[in-house]
Amino acid sequence: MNNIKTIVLSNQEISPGYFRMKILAPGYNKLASPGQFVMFRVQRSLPPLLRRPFGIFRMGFMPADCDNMPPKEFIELIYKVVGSGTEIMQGLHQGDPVELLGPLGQGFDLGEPDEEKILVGGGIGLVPLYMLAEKMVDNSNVSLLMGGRTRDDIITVTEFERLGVGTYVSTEDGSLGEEGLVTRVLERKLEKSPHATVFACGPMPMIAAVQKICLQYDTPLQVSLEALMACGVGACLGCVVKGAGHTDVDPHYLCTCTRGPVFKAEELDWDKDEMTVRTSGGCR
Amino acid sequence: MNNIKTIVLSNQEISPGYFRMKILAPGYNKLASPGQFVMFRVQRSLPPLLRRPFGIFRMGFMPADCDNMPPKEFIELIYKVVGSGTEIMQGLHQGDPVELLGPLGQGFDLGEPDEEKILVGGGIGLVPLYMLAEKMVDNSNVSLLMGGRTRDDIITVTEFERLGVGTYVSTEDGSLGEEGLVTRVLERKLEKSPHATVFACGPMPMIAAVQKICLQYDTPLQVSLEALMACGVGACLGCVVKGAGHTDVDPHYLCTCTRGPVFKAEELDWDKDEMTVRTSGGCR
Amino acid sequence: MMSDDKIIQPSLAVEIAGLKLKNPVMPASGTFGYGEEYSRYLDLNQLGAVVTKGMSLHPKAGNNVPRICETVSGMLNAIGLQNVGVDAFLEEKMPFLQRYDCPVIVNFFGNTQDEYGEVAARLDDVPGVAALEMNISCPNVKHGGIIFGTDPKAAFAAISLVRKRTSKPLIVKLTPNVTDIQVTARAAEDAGADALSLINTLTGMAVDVKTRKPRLANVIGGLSGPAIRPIAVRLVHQVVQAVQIPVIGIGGISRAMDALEFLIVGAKAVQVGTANFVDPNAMATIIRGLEEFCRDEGVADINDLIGSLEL
Amino acid sequence: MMSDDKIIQPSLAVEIAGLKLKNPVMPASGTFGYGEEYSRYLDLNQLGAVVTKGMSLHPKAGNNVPRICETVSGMLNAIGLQNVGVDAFLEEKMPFLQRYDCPVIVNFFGNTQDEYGEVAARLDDVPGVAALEMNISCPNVKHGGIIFGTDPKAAFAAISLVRKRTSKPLIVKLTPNVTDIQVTARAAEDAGADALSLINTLTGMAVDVKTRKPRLANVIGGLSGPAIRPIAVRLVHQVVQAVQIPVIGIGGISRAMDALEFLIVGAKAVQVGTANFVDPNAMATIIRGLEEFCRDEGVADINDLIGSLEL
Ligand SMILES: Cc1cc2nc3c(=O)[nH]c(=O)nc-3n(C[C@H](O)[C@H](O)[C@H](O)COP(=O)(O)OP(=O)(O)OC[C@H]3O[C@@H](n4cnc5c(N)ncnc54)[C@H](O)[C@@H]3O)c2cc1C
Ligand SMILES: Cc1cc2nc3c(=O)[nH]c(=O)nc-3n(C[C@H](O)[C@H](O)[C@H](O)COP(=O)(O)OP(=O)(O)OC[C@H]3O[C@@H](n4cnc5c(N)ncnc54)[C@H](O)[C@@H]3O)c2cc1C
Ligand SMILES: Cc1cc2nc3c(=O)[nH]c(=O)nc-3n(C[C@H](O)[C@H](O)[C@H](O)COP(=O)(O)O)c2cc1C
Ligand SMILES: Cc1cc2nc3c(=O)[nH]c(=O)nc-3n(C[C@H](O)[C@H](O)[C@H](O)COP(=O)(O)O)c2cc1C
Ligand code: FES
Ligand code: FES
Repeated sequence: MNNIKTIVLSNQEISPGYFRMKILAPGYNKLASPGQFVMFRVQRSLPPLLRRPFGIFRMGFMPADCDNMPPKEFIELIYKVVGSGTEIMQGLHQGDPVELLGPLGQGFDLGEPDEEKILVGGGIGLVPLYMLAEKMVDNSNVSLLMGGRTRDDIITVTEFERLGVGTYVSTEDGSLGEEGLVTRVLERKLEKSPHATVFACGPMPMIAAVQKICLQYDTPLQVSLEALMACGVGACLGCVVKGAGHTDVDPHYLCTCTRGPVFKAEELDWDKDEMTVRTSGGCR
Repeated sequence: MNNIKTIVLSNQEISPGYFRMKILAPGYNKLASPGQFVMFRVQRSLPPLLRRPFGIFRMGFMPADCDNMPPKEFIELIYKVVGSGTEIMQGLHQGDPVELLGPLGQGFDLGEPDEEKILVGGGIGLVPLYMLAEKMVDNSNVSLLMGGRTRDDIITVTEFERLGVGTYVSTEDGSLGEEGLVTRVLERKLEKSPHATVFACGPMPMIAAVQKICLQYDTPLQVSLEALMACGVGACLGCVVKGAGHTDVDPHYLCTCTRGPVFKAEELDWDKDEMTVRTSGGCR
Repeated sequence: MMSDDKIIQPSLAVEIAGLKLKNPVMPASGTFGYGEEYSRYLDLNQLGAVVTKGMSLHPKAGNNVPRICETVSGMLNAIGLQNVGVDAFLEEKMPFLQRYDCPVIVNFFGNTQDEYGEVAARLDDVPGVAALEMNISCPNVKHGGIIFGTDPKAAFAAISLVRKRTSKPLIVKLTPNVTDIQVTARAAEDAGADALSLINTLTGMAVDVKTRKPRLANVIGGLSGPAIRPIAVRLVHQVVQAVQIPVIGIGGISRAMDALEFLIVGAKAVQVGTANFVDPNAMATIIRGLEEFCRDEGVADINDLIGSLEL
Repeated sequence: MMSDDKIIQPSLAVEIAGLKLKNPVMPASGTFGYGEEYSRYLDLNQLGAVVTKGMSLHPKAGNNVPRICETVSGMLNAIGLQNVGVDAFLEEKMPFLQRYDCPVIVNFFGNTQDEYGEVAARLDDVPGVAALEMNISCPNVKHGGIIFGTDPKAAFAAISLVRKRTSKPLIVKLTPNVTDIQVTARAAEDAGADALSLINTLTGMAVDVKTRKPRLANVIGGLSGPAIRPIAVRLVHQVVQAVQIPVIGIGGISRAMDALEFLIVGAKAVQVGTANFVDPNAMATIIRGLEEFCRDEGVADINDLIGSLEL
């Protein structure tokens, strides 16, 4: 875990409103595990004041520029433009200075080899699942159920396929893949593979629905959550979610940044639908 | 007077720390007169919150792109990077959106034709004098006394020469022209031309010294002043200077933005040296 | 929404203390001069109202310079309430405003209770003056310079007196620099205010670390601009709950979104201050933005938004 | 300056209530966890002191979410003083801090006078606890939830009690949400505080205009960050003039320049809050910046800067 001042290597729109940013990130390949995140800062700029949390989509090494130089390490973020911070991010160019705090948080538990793995991604929620798939695909049967509102929200599925992941796409408007919610696909899938483990990331209503289904099939579930974060390191206590056993009289909160962002379903309190991140759009 | 949303045409460093920015500015050639200024805003960015005042260095028309189009009108600013706003300005590129409120304020009184005119510019204070020279050079003998701390502060003198203005350069460290203060050059000049009119713009100590000299030689003087400005249009009353006859008991303030920035020396209160703009550097 | 439900032209009109406004947007006193200064950039007839620079019985020269200073997302000012005085205002400034079809709200202040009363009286029968806005963030020279607005008793007394001397709608403008604004708000209501406006600036200070001098000649000034908005929204929320009379929200508004925060917590109208300096067209843009928001959200009448906060 | 006058290594050491600090920079409570959270990013031994998250007698779960929200150049928080409780702190968190050569200041609070006293007592003989910082911005449950810090009498009583129960240097942390901070400051001094720290957050609020809900579950939260700095500088300036005891300046500090404003108006030290979130290295950069400033300006001892404001 580190705070590094670094630079953008590339930043491209990959689907309307979705951008993919490659950042020079020495040390990450050794440190980061699937499901972890970074706190990203556009240097010197204010607003935004606070850093923004982003999952790590992928990491790797760039070919060295010349023989004597070590290859350059990078990470890739994929982000959706939703507010003031991501609006500024989309304007960044190669060479622009940025800061990364990370890798942060607890990632996915990879589970047992050979066990079947089902990844469920909703829109931008797909991001943390790619590195997870990379790690698991060698010794497990991995499939990805990818959902979105329209085909614009279906991103990087080909890359999962290239890994050897079986993919199923659904969109709410039917503009790509099956028409409907990804959770319907999940139900069908679990009918056939009740002993799989599910890994889900996406909007809160999707995650809540996935949890209900997994409970019903008694399938182990890990979810990656979003929360408003100020520090990302457990210092501000701003990012909590309700843990299992939470009641109003005896509240029980867990920091998403240090205990998560990935939780086992049983660690969380699923009674309340307030568990949603009330996102903002407008805190200029 | 207008508020226009427009774009940068070019932005280049012309001497260390000094930039010249060309901006598309429909209407300015008809409206603006020498000594007027604009309130400049880097669009959508915050900070800086407030607009920044800048004199108009020059205006003109760019050759039309094609036959049916009217030629493009532009203005040029020259600015010195001193703080948060000008730091952002130096990063602007061709095509970047900006806003101009202007032309604002009272410019120079051109005086009588044939009368000798002496322009005194200190560093960036040179800016409003160029358009003034342009207007006067046809029917008056115009000379420019240009001073700065080092040769880096001596800008655009060649352009004045090209107009037919006689120029005298002095620097405090002797790195260009005569070594010493520009006011010494002015004294020598006034010995020879006591009936000239003087037009001065520069740092406050320079202006104060010029005023003393002109008083001594009984030479008419117009000065262009700087003041901290919020609105530029007379609404905030933030930009006042002490007018002639000002006393603590009976204060008399004039708005620099509407009654100035150019004042005749006799309109102002020269007793107090507090008349300086306490500039900032740090109001991030 | 179904397409035949579509709101073509949402109504933005609001009413404050009997005053009918085309829309809830007006300038904040001291940031719009006497109206004339901005009339080249903005059609005053678009505005809900015009609010003038604060007026006193006698002309006031204001403070020494520097009077302003930019801060992070805000600015400090210590103008010192410079103004031409109520008589010159009526003679030189009011005729210009009377040409417009836009209610004129005259902001005023005094250093004593009697001065407050006297200015109000002089404005009472002036045609075109739609309402008075009484600025109580002014030092009470009779009582050791304590600000009227921070002392509920002094505020009550001054407002009661003014109430007697004017038949115009009386808006009292509150200062945020108090422990409990609900107390001042209730005092103002009890004294006969028809409406409240808030907030005035928060007191602040900045130092030039190189010269070790305050950045303002007056040392302390008033903080305004986007930086203070969360404080202003909180105070308006609290005042709305404390009084029956309408409230006008002020503080850091520069976009329609910002204005909406105030309306949703219960302000009947808003004033735009510092944002005018940044963009002379800010109020027109805000008005358009409110209209758009209502249209997008299916709100036929902006009054339906006012106080719609869900707790 | 002549070259042989050149200051090679300016002294940044300051003393507050008998406490010797390497330099005047420490974190603000609640923005630095229990120290451990940031120890990977910053060598705690560099700091003037460490200040812990606020501690109460019993563990506190904190408020419902959302607890934070970004505002223009600032943020609102309504964490609800979540903490592990003083006993768990001593057992689980303090041992880590004791390993460092850096004074530990423990921030604490209570809902009643007695709770304040009890926490102070438990911390009294703990080795490594260099001083206590008493947060009086806490609702007084015995007196209808009015904040201790907004009621000088309640503050005086609670501080007097705590004073009796601790022999450690006692710093009292003031709330800015008052009409006259000099009154609270004097009450704290009279009650036996050894030093004052200010400001805590300003109360604020933000609304999501789409959902019409407050952005914080608690509706109202505390505003911090660069936006509030001018208000904080003003309050520190006023408090320094009102009391004899040393003052620690807090509010919107993110650069050495910001810290210098507070030192120049008379703060003996500063606390850095929200800026830690933005840059875990902020305090180290500020310390370096202070050193550089002293060197550039020919200041051999930072104490010569403290209170050097020229009026
Ligand atoms: C662990 C984690 C991983 C994430 N990974 C990704 C990712 O890979 N790709 C991606 O596009 N987004 C991701 N998000 C969401 C992303 O952080 C927000 O979309 C982003 O912060 C929005 O910033 P903004 O300034 O554009 O929006 P604004 O609405 O202007 O932001 C205002 C404030 O709200 C916060 N905020 C707004 N939306 C969210 C949100 N959904 N979650 C958390 N904070 C929010 C911002 O951080 C900021 O503090 C992740 C969030 C978390 C917690
Ligand atoms: C009528 C007029 C004409 C000017 N013409 C020019 C010009 O042609 N070229 C040029 O380089 N500069 C000119 N200036 C000065 C220019 O406005 C400032 O240098 C600029 O505002 C600094 O902004 P900043 O954000 O970089 O500095 P900061 O120090 O960060 O600015 C903080 C605040 O102080 C104000 N400020 C700082 N310095 C000055 C100053 N010297 N005068 C007025 N306000 C100041 C800023 O506008 C801003 O509000 C002119 C000023 C005036 C009043
Ligand atoms: C330069 C300036 C001058 C002001 N003068 C007055 C005044 O004369 N009377 C008054 O009641 N308020 C005055 N104010 C306060 C504003 O009306 C308003 O309450 C405050 O600026 C907050 O709004 P804003 O954040 O939108 O600027 C002034 C504010 C500024 C910035
Ligand atoms: C998330 C957060 C939690 C805080 N918790 C506490 C606390 O427990 N006790 C306390 O005295 N102050 C607390 N504060 C207030 C800070 O210590 C500080 O006074 C305030 O944030 C202003 O400083 P800043 O602008 O540098 O952040 C907290 C502030 C924040 C942002
Ligand atoms: S984001 Fe600060 S504790 Fe999790
Ligand atoms: S800058 Fe506002 S009155 Fe001159």
